[in-house]
Amino acid sequence: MKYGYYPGCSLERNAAAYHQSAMAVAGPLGIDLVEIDDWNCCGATEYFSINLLPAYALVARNLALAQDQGISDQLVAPCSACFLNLTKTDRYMADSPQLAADVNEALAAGGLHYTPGSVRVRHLLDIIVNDVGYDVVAAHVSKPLTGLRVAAYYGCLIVRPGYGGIFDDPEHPTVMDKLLRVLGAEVVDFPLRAQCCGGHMTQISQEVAYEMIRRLLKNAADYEADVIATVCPMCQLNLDAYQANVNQFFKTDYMIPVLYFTQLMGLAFGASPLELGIGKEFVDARPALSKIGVAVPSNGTPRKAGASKEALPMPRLEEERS
Amino acid sequence: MDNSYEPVIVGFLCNWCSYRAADLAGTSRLHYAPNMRPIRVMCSARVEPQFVLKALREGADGVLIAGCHPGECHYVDGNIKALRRYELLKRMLRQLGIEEERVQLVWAAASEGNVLADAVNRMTEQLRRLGPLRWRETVLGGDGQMTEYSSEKVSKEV
Amino acid sequence: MAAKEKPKFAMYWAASCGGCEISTLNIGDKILAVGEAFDVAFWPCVADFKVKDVEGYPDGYIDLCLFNGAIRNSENEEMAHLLRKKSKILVAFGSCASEGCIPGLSNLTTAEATLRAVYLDNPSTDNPKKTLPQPFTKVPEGTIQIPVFYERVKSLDQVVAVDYVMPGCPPEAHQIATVMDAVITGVPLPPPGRSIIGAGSVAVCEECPRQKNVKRIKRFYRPYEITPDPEICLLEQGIVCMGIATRAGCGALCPRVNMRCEGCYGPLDGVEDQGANMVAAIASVIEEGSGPLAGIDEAELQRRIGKVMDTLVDPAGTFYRFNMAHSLLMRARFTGGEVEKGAA
Amino acid sequence: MSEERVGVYVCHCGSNIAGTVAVEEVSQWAAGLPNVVVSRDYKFMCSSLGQELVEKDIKELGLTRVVVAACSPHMHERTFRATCERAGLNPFLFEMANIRELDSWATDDRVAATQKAKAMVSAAVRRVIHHQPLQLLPVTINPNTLIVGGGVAGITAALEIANAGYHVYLVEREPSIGGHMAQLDKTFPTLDCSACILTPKMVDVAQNKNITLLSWSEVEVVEGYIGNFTVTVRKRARYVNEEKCTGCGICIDKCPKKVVDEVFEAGLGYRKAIYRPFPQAVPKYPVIDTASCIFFQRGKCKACQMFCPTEAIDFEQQDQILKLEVGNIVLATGYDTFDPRRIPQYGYGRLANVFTSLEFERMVNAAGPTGGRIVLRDGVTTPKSVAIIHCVGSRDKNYNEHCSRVCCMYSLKFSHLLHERVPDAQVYEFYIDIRATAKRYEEFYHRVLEEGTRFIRGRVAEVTDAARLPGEEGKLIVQYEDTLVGKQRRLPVDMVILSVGMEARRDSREVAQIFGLGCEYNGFFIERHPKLDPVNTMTEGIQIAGACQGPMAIPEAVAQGAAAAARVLSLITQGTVMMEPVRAHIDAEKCSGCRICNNLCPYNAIVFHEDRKVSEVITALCQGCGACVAACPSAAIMGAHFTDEQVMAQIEGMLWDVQPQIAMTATGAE
Amino acid sequence: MTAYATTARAPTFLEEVIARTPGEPHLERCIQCGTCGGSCPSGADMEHTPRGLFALINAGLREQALCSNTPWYCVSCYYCTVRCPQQIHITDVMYTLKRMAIDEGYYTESTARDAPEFSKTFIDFVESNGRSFELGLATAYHLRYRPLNAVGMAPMALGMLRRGRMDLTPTKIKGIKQLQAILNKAKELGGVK
Repeated sequence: MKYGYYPGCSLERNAAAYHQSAMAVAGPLGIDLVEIDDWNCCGATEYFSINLLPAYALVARNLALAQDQGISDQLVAPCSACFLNLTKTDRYMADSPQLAADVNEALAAGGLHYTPGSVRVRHLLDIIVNDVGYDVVAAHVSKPLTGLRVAAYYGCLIVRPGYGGIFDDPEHPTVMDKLLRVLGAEVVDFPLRAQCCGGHMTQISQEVAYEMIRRLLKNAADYEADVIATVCPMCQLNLDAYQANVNQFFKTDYMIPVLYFTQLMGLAFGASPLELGIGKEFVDARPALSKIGVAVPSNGTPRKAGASKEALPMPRLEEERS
Repeated sequence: MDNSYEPVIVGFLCNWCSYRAADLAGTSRLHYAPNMRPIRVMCSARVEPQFVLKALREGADGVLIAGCHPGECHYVDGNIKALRRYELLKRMLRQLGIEEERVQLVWAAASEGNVLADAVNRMTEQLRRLGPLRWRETVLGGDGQMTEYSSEKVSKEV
Repeated sequence: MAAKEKPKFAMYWAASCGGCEISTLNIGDKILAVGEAFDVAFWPCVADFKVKDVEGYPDGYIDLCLFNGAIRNSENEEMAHLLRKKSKILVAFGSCASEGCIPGLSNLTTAEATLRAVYLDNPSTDNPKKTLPQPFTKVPEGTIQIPVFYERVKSLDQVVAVDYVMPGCPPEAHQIATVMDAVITGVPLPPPGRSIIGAGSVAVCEECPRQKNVKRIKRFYRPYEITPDPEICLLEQGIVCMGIATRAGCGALCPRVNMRCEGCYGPLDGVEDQGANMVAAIASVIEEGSGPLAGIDEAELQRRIGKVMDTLVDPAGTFYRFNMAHSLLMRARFTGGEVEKGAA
Repeated sequence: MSEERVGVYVCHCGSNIAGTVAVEEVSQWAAGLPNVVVSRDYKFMCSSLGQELVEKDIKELGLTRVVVAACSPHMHERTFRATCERAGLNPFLFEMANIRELDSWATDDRVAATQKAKAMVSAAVRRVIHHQPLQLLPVTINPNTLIVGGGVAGITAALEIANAGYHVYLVEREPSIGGHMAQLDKTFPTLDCSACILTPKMVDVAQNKNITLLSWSEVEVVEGYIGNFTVTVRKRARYVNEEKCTGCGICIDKCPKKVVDEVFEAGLGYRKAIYRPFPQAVPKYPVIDTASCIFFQRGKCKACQMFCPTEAIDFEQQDQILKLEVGNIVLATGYDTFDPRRIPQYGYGRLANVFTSLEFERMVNAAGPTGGRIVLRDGVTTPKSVAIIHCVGSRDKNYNEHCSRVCCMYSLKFSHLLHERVPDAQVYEFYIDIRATAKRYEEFYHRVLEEGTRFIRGRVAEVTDAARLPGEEGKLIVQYEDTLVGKQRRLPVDMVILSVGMEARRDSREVAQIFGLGCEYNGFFIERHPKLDPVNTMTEGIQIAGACQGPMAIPEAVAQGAAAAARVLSLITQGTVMMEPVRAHIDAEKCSGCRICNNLCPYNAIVFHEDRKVSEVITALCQGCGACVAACPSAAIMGAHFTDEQVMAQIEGMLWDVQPQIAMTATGAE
Repeated sequence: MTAYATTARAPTFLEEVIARTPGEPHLERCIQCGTCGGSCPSGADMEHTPRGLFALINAGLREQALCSNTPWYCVSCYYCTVRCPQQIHITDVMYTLKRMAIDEGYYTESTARDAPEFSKTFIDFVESNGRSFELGLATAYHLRYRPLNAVGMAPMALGMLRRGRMDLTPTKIKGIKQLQAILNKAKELGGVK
């Protein structure tokens, strides 16, 4: 399967590990990621705050490039923020002919034109679980992550607001949980799975940002997660690089490594930690990873109603029903 | 486009859904373009393509056919028959040089006064942009004209 | 004692192929009876008359005038007015005169495009100077005038009042014979005013021997695409047979030989537009869209139905093969540069 | 040129029309239209004076056609037809132009409105000239009635009709009648015990000679029309012989298989594989749920059969298909409660101590799974703090836009019951608006306020078990904005109750199709008129009652049940109804037997005569949609009151002002 | 609101905000339920909850609304947007308010006055390189606006460098001229500078 690939600024450097591991797993899974030539920044969450039309134009240039370079009608973005901006621009241009016209007038200044809908933007997680599928992934697992307690952390923009079409529940996503289970990991309940990592608040109000990060770390710790798995460079940065600051700020001592889901896939596929960029994280992942293969009995807080004799039945969830 | 031009739309409304939707739009005082002139039929399936052509020839700039949503037709599936005819008629009108916007089929349930009002507004806007049809004058008119054909005029196009 | 004056007969040929004339001669020896019964006052195709002769006649001099051919140019129209003036009974004879027929199909394009096709674009035409017929041409001797080519083809009744219409392309010889008999033997004709003579009052299906069942059409076929079952209604097999919307009188000639009815006898009483009625009729019996509808995806349904309709190539040309000039819209509309689109 | 003498009457409707349309101008202009002999405008045409005006003109001026330009024909067509009839003019020689709903009320552009009014009047005038005198078709009413749904609305309707001495078939999908009301504990605001007031009525149904109760049954097909419906009902196999069963209940005690009762106990309690939803069930006969019955699943057990004293258990029993002949139908199919699993952030299904309001009703019910004890999911712990969340799945465009109308009140009731049963518990009500809009509701609200419930204005954002702050561990944390303070807050509680709203039945659209009804966007059935005809439907002979028409509380449902019954009774006592003569007719002379029309009739009213090779419309079955009329390629089918001539003339009239009406074919005038 | 509900009077502040937001944000629908305020991850630290802010807008209290730190504390998590029972595009409205605050110079009053500076610094790099440049961003922004923090942030920056997670020099895209042409045209069209 051939896809256009939009790494986004983060994956060039600060999230290079994400890029490396993505490539490392893409190969075996038959995902051919072809980077679009000369792409530019998506504007993150900043550009829309300053100036509307240029913000759309900035993103639209990438869409236009993807469209013209004709690698594939699908464009994969591993970064949730990029994913949002690309899908949002495409969607809004489609919904508002006026906006489409303006953006295209701007693009014309650079000799480009983008027809809304001509490129379908997808998140890396989406294509791995939906285009490749759990079975194929399972087939590649040579070193199951047995015993590794992982908190699947989705963050916001991959599931909300769903401009690119909803591929998982915006409030309680589960696809990464399934994926990690396929890898053999023990996926812990993680109620805050889709809560915000603080985004750019680290730059604006550290108090606010640190509190958001703390909540997530606490929740992961409560469920005794060895590792937090992420799908977004921003989430990784905030939870990982700022973990020390948070500890300092709240007098806590969290030491939870934050890895990209692709890194965990790579490990399960038997790739070497090095080629997966493991070691670039601030909170050392090695102690946690040393557990792999060693089944540690869980004593994490159970979250189901005690099945005592008097106990009242629990309402069943969709998945249990089917 | 001459702004003084106001399109005239002949609307065929089915008795059970769309006509009641129009009634509801009125009772709830939804103001919409006064350009649609309503004709009540029992079901959108009663609307003959003949009626549409007749309206267009007699000077309508557009024709709106409104019925119940598929699955909600008072006569089970009359609206599906209307839809089938509309799809074929549309293709024939294309050949006769009539823009697609001039003949439209919409679904409006009895509770959807706003849907009907919006449809009329939308269509009125589209027809404003398209300009008048005025079939007799612009298409048939000038009976027995003595036009001369200048070979230059034609050869230029050749 | 003067011999009783024979009634006067005229037959004129405007924009048409001449088939009507041949069909008239096809009535066989009855033609002699016609000769017996009438004095021919004007019949360019069989005897040498000049327009001057006709202009010389007193008004209403001609008792029966069969006018075939459509009104394509100014000459056709002038003759129509002249013959109307000079005739007691004016019959729009054949499909061209009564509804425009094949010439009428040019109403799906512009006069200009028609001329261009004939004088410029036609591969067998050698016209380096790109000369086109001009109504008025100056020559040393003065100005030469030829008929003006009209923008659209009209039926006879669109330029003069018509007493009777005799449909068909051409009218079947036996039909002509019966009408002639009637006229000669003085059987009273129906009240004049575009009344139909020499044809049936029900659709072709009445005369068609094929087995007719409840209709559920999956898709349409052009005649060359399938070999139809010779026993079963062609329409049921997806062939766009116009028989259901066409006046009988021909004896269902085409369907009898596995060919779809093309509709030359025109629409039935009470039908204003043959094509529109075909649309209504056959679109209604498409299979697509039957079945449970609750919670159906409306756009998807419309798309599926549309796909079936796409298999019906050139609806206008098919439904209006003979009736275009006499249909409700009468011709296609051109807002510029759409000639190709229009000319199906 | 036609000889008809037309009278035109333009109504002011006070200022409703005259406010936007220049009515005098329209009527003066109409006077100049061909065939119009008189044209008047009047304040209220529908008033007796207005009608007398018309009658007088018909008699004195010899009008042969009448046009009234006023409101919607759905409003007053019948009125003016009657007017014409009184003056000796066939009622169908009348036409109405709707210049109110479709004109004066839909715009404020006086010029455009007046022009549109003229168009509609000229259209009506040209049309009415082509009208033909028609006679209404009398239809005799079968005195039997079908009632679908045995909730409180259906029960009420059934008893009203049966007590009037007519026969009723009451079809109920579940094993017992009673509906949602039977599940409730107390009813607001009076706090009577729901079961105590309902069961007597249920017993009346069981004992009433005029009622045939078909429980555990569903309607599959409805054919025919008002007065003469044929209804196909599937009576599902109970596997219990109703002749022999005494309802002693031994089989239930002996049944070894216990399953969660998703229906009556709302998933909070258990029942056996052979069961009776609740002790006072009507009918008293149990049913075997084959999906969980050990015998049906594994082929052995038969405990029930072994212990049944009357050998009533019959594993061989088959579904029965019944054909019922009825004249009227009342639909009282009720509602479904919103499934809060659709709002994951409220945690229902994931967080043990989040309950739905229906679960709570069962919990507080003395006959319920906990015998009325208010406890957490563990079945023992009594909650010390309870949050009740309003508008769950209601007033929310993502789920149901409508307000479910009952949640506010039952939530208040819950507060009261909590205070009563767990005096030291702190109760919080999270609301957007408190809607206490009926008799004694507001008073009840005040009472609950005084009982110490804390009301917090703010729609809850999420319920989580992820502790963030000290004191939150092991609790459910409700996160919300206190909108009156303007601050985001977190509140740890032991129990959360979701006040779920009312929705249309999941299968309401399918049901609507079976009975030929319309559905609102949200699936509730559409009434004929929201104000003036709330229980009647667009389909003659079919009434709707209760929450299948929209969210409502018990009193309204009961009132509607009775109203529907009154409707039915008036039809039965009339014996016959007159039906619109809008029907299709095939002119055998013109029919070529092409058979295009044969499969177009949804009521199979068109038959083909092989011998004569012509098709024919069975008038009694025809409903007048006109699908066949439009389809007939040789114009052999005539649609009474909607003929081609009439519609074509109407089209010309509508376009009177658009362009000169050049003659398209030359006339005699040379 | 149909195209026919025309009005002569000057637009209210609410109408302005709606007009300056792409698509149909439906802010006029707000029923003040507070779902947004309850859902917002940074809601506890906002001067006004989103709902509160909308009340100010509806009341036409322009200055108070545009001086509020609320939009700047929005982390674009879209919880409010997906949960809003009236389907109001809240996140988009926040972006609009940020732009209005900048255009009308109100943000300098805001307690979050640094935020726009951060955004600006960020896009300065994007506009001159086509890609973002974390080191540059961090240093430029922190040194310029929060020198004290810069010190606190130093160890992290070093850590980033040590782990090869930060470049010392910005990457420039080839088509930077093209990009700038596009952005300039867009600014010209957008009217906002």
